[in-house]
Amino acid sequence: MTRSLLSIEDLRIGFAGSERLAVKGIDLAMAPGERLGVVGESGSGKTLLARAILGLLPPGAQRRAGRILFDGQDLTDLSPATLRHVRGRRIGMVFQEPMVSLNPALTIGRQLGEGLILHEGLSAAEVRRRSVEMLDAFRMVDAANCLDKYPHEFSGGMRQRIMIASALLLRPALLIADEPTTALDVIVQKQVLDLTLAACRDLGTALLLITHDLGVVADCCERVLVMRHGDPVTQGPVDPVLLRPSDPYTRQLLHSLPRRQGVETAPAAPAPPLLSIKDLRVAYPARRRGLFRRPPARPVLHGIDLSLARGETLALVGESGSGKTTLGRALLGLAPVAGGRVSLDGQDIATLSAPERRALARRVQMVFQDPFSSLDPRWRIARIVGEGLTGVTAAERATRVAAALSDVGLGDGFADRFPHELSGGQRQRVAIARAIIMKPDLIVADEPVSALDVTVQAQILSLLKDLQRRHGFSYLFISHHLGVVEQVADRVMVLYRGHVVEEGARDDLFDRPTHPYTRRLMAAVPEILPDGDGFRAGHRPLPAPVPLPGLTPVEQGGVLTLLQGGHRVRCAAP
Amino acid sequence: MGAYLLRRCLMTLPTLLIVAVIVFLLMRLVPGDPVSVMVGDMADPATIAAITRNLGLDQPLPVQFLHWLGNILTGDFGTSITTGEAVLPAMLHRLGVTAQIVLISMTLAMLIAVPAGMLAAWRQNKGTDMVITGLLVLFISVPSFWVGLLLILLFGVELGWLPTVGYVAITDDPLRGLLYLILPCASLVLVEMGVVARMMRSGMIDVLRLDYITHARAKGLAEGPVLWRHAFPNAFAPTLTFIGLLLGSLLGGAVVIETVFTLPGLGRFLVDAIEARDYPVIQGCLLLVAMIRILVNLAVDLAYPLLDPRVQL
Amino acid sequence: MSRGWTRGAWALAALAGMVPVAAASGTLTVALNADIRSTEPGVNRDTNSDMVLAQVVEGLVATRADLSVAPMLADRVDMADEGRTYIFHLRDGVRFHDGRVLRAGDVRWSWDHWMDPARNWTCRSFYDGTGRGVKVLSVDTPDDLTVRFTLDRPSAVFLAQMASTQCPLAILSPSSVGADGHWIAPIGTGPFRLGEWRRGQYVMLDRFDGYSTRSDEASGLAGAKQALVGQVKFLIVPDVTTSQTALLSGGVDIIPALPAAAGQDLKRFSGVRVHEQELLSWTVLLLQSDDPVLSDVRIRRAVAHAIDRDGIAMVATNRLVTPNPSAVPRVAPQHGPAHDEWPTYDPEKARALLREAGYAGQRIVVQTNRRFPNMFDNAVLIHAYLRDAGFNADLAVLDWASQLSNYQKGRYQLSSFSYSARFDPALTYDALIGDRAKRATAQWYSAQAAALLDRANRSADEVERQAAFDALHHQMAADVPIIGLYNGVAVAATRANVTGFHNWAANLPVLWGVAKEGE
Amino acid sequence: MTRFLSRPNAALGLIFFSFMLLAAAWGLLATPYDPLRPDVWARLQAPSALHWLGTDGFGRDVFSRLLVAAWVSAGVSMATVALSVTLGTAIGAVAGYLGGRVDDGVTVLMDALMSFPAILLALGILAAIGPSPGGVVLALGLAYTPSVVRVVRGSVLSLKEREFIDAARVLGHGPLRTLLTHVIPNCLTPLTVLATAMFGNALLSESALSFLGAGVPPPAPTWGGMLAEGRQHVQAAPWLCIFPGLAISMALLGINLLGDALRDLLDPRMNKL
Repeated sequence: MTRSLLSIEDLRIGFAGSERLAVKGIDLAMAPGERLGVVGESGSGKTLLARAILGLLPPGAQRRAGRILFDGQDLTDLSPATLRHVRGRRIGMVFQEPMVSLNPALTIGRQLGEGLILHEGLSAAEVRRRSVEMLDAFRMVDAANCLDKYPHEFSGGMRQRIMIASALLLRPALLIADEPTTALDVIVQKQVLDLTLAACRDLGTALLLITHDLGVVADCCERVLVMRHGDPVTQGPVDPVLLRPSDPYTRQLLHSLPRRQGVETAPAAPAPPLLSIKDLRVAYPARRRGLFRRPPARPVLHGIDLSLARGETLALVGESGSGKTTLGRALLGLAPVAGGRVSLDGQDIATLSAPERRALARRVQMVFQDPFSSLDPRWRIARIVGEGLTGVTAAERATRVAAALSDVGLGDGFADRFPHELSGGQRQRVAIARAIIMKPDLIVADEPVSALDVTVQAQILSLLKDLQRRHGFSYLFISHHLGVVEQVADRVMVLYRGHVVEEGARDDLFDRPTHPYTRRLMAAVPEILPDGDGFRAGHRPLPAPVPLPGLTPVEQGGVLTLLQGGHRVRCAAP
Repeated sequence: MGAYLLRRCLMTLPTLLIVAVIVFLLMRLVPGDPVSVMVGDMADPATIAAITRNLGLDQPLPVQFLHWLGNILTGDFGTSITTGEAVLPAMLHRLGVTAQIVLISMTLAMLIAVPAGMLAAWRQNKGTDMVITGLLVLFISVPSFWVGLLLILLFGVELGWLPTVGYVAITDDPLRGLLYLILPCASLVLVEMGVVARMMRSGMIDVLRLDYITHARAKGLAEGPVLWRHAFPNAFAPTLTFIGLLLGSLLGGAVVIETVFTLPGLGRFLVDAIEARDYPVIQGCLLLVAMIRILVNLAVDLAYPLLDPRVQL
Repeated sequence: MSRGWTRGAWALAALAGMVPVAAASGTLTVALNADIRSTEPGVNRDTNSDMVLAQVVEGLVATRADLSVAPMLADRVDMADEGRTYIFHLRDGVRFHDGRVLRAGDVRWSWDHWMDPARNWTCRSFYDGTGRGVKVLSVDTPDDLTVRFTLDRPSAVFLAQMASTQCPLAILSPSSVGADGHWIAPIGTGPFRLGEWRRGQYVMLDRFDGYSTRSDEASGLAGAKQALVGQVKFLIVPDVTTSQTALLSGGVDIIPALPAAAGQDLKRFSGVRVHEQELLSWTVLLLQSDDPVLSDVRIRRAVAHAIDRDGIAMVATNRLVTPNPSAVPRVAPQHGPAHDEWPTYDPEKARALLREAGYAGQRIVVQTNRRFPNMFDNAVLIHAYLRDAGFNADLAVLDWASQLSNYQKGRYQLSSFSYSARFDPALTYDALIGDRAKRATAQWYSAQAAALLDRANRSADEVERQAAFDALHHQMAADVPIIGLYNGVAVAATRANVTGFHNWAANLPVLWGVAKEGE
Repeated sequence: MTRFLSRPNAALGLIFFSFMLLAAAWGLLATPYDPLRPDVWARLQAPSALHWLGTDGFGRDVFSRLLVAAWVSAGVSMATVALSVTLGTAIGAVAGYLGGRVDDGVTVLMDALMSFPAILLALGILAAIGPSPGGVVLALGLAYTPSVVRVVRGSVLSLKEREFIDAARVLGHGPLRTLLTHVIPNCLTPLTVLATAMFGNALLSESALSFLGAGVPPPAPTWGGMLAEGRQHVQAAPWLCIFPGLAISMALLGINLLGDALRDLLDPRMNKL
């Protein structure tokens, strides 16, 4: 390390009115142009660390000790006015939520140009030229026009490009990016990261990347700092610190990453399927705009066929807007079905009477994505878990609740607590207990682990698998996370804009992705895979594309064509 | 844009119709009838019946309603039963008085309240904020009519500096007209200021937490531009909606202040009309007030995109 | 504390000159507490409208200050056919404000105008036989200066009715209405003509230079009338405090009607004169004798004993008047010692009577309103007195319209009320006495009383009428069909330089003969 | 609770508010004088040892009347809040939960009601049903219902997005049961904040109505009514205008401070500091 651009010495941050520290003595150094990743689970203090550098701690947070040297200058010593000269001009910053980090009331041009005018005093024309140039570098279509638009006119990925462009416009020596791509879909995430890395490289800008995603760090960064509960766990080059970890916590993190475990494919089930769906269509009624006119409903699912055997786990994969969640909800009567047939155990649900349908419905349970939202905050755990039980005595109810809780690994102590007293993982266990107490045949698990930290995620996934082995129910497992799907699924369906583009047994699909969309999806994810006694980072190697005629974008229709062994892919009609 | 405008205007129609029905029915439920007030204790039943017939008050309710509604659609709010004045011009005249007070006090209140609210939010939980919020909660806790009475006691009775009651049209005598407005406006300003500043403060606090403010600071912007350029438009938008609501209600709801200072405003007109069972005036006033409020809301809705481009026309 | 406070304030208010500035000389500014209701006499009216229009229009006859009737536009009135025919001989040379000379045809036109049902004239029923009054069979004009009214029966009150201050039979020029019959403005014969009326702000009257005055002494609305100022401006000042301030600073010359307390306040200032005038109006507590509880005369007497009328009169009028239990106004010549007879204030006795009548705490509601502060104050006190005497009394504060409507339909137990001025005691008794089944506003159904009233109505002999009135009150003190509290008091205030102002029992200050000095 | 009271505004608010409650309790139990009993020979007396706050135009003891008025005002305001919260919650929850035409209808009706300033609507209703304590409660209750409906409907709409509502449906529960067991209990937090604010508003409106002569009718004393009466004697007895106003302001200050503290406590967004 020649000369350090940024060096942090013994930084400690706490909150007003509390002795406890949220950041407990971080030391860190970055060379010019270097890319450093800071990883950690929630509560690790990584965001506070990032904000402290520019003196932008949230209200209540205080720097208790430590120095932050930038270019040899102690930032903590600077007057507000001098510090403002560093902000933006020398150090740029990008935040996680593209929806709220651009000011909705100002045009893109104004927000981009603001820094240039302030720090470099350029003329309006010059500002405009530089802005267009930078947007071009970020591959924004029709950059000149973008300047006169407002943030809400852009998608999340576009906004994040604009955000990063605006931060890099002043050619800062350091860019701090706090989870810049977490809210984005994987394909978009890859585009944004690639563009950012390229721009940083061009400008010689150092990158401090804050993220929870080990794959991203391994993919983008040269060095890494792992944090846990405010402590620096380990620090150093990505290889070996991340790829051949000696530190137990880092090892735990890496081992928790979801990945295929063993070669285990569900037996081809000759028995009649538990669930069978034919040509399911869902359309959401449009919001009424006039007095009398109601525009046509917005179709979300365009005729899905699906069948699921007992004890099988079928995963639905797709980006946001693919319709995967809607499919799950439609099964449970939570989304308006516009057409098609759903039958459970051979019984067509549409032909049943309301009570029969309700009784049948109890055999299908759901585990929701957000464990904070899926438990009524005013109910105690025992009541939540036992909510679905009807016609049982109080004693029986208590017994069954206790059994369900112990099934999901929660002891007696939890029954009388409220949801807010539980951690995220514990809540998700409660949600699972609520589902299994009904002795269901099928559990729809909608992104059950995506709100959880990676270590907790691993525990919940193995719990789900374990429960399935013991109780024998089927899962319809919905996730955007390919790694998770690869770990749990027997079969996988890939959805794109309401169509199934590819489906097949897990190994078939992951090893031989055929549809261009599936391939793009897989190629976008940076992964860390075991490699001997260490790990290896990078993108999944794809087999050569199958020369299948008529593979088309889904908008142009097409039908699912069988390749082999239940592996189907959408192609043009023969 | 034009189509939206039209649609948005059309959407107010059912509301207006229901308002009209409410107004009409409410007044027909009222005990006592206008004719007895007109004739006093001197008349006999025959006269009363004749006058009732002449005023059309003996017709079935739906007929009276349709008749009334039809007239209103042509701009005819009828004539006051007690004074024989045409209701619409009389109401507009009174509305002018109320509007002066409400608009002047609201303008003053906003000029003080918006910066005060922003300052308090900016210095949240610091000394400045404590002082400002303390004052604001005091302002909203003191009823305007009591403030009015105290002002009368102080400036009218004790000091004798200002006229305490009555009204001179500004158009008749600008200087004296203004003098008569000082105390009523002053009593309204306090409360309005309290309400608006609290609204502004909480809106501002919400906005100041958002990433784009941190982002603006991270760009090196000084606090002035951060507050005024970035935070203000976003924080002011909900406050504007609220001020619209407040204006709409004050135009009819300043009745208490009008009573304290005996101003010939719209609210007082309505209260007097209720006393005299002057149906056309009561109906006209209630309808006018509701219409104003609906129109102000409409105007605010239409102005909203100027502050918040996310809201599309 | 308050005295010093207020006095200083008044002085300062006057000094500071923030209050309205004096109007130009030759204009008399009169503060009205509310706008007039219309310019149609006797149609849509109140006290303010009556006062303004009394300066503008005249009738064939007019009421003197002693409440007797005198000829006005008529030079003299002859009676014939045992009081069934009235012949009015008009004065020659009387001009309307539009310059036309008054002729018998105008009287006939005015009569037809008022009797047209479409005009909603309040007093039509006094003349067309639908009410309790006479029926005018015909009105004809033998010549230009003679008008003859023929009635179906004699009436002692026909002329008094015609001279009523509330709905006078006003003689107007036909130009008062438009071609299609819509009302324009009263084109009368009075000493002032109606000028600009800006609603809610002021009514202007201009001196009528073509006025031909009578020569007999001015009294009430009768006699000589001389306008001494060029203009009268009735300024609408709804608030008492404002008008007081304006009077002190000279912005207003006359406040014709003030609350009693405000009058007391003003007495302290040297530049102001306060005029107090006892009136004909009669403030009462109505009793519903048909009510199951109040139908027992002992209960009604208990009510009478429970109420301290002195206390009520003091609060309501600042002790300006003594209570008057009788329907005969204290200012009327017929009011004598006989009319002071009444159950005394004695809560013990009231309790005893209640026990005797077996009163078991039935609820009794006193109705009142806020429109008229004196009725409200009376009711608050009556309610407290009744509770004190062991009544289970409640107070119901209604709006005036509802209370009035209840009065007209007889829907009340006790009602704090006030009868407006009636110029002959017989007219007041007439309002009280009658069969409730036929007329819900009647208070007192007693054959004996009805007979006495009939005597007073028909007789023209003052001694005989006096005897009837005395007997009526004696009977009333025994029956207690109504509880008389006091006659109203009008308090007016003028600046000291205003001369010739006075009020009279009809509460209708006149502005002829009034001048401003030294300006 | 301790945490709640450690806030300065909560503690101060509680002190002011308990003044009102104390006065109300005192007014309910016993007063130095009969608040209704006039003594016309001792009217308009300045504050003295005999009459702490003086006497009014009928010679009634102002202090006794203030105490009883506290009880009247507190009672009316509480009943008003209870009425509008009950009514508004029922309507808002059903409309928000069912959606569709019911919701459209309710929304238009509430919009219409809300286009009247609350005090004018209350005046209109009171004109129709006549003044009585119950009438004031009904009029103000109806006038405030739309704002409760709005808040509850908003909460229900956002609760409907919450997954525990879906979870209840998945468990096979009908809409009514879900509404009663999940939706309404979860509206309680915003409702508590709203109810506190409304209590203050109701108190203020009740005073204003009484001041206009349309509120709780005499002889029951009310603060607004006492102010209106005092206004007639502003020259002779200015103290009649001061004490009732002071009482209203102190009560309102207490409620507003408590309300602010409660909102800070219950609204997690505001509480995050």
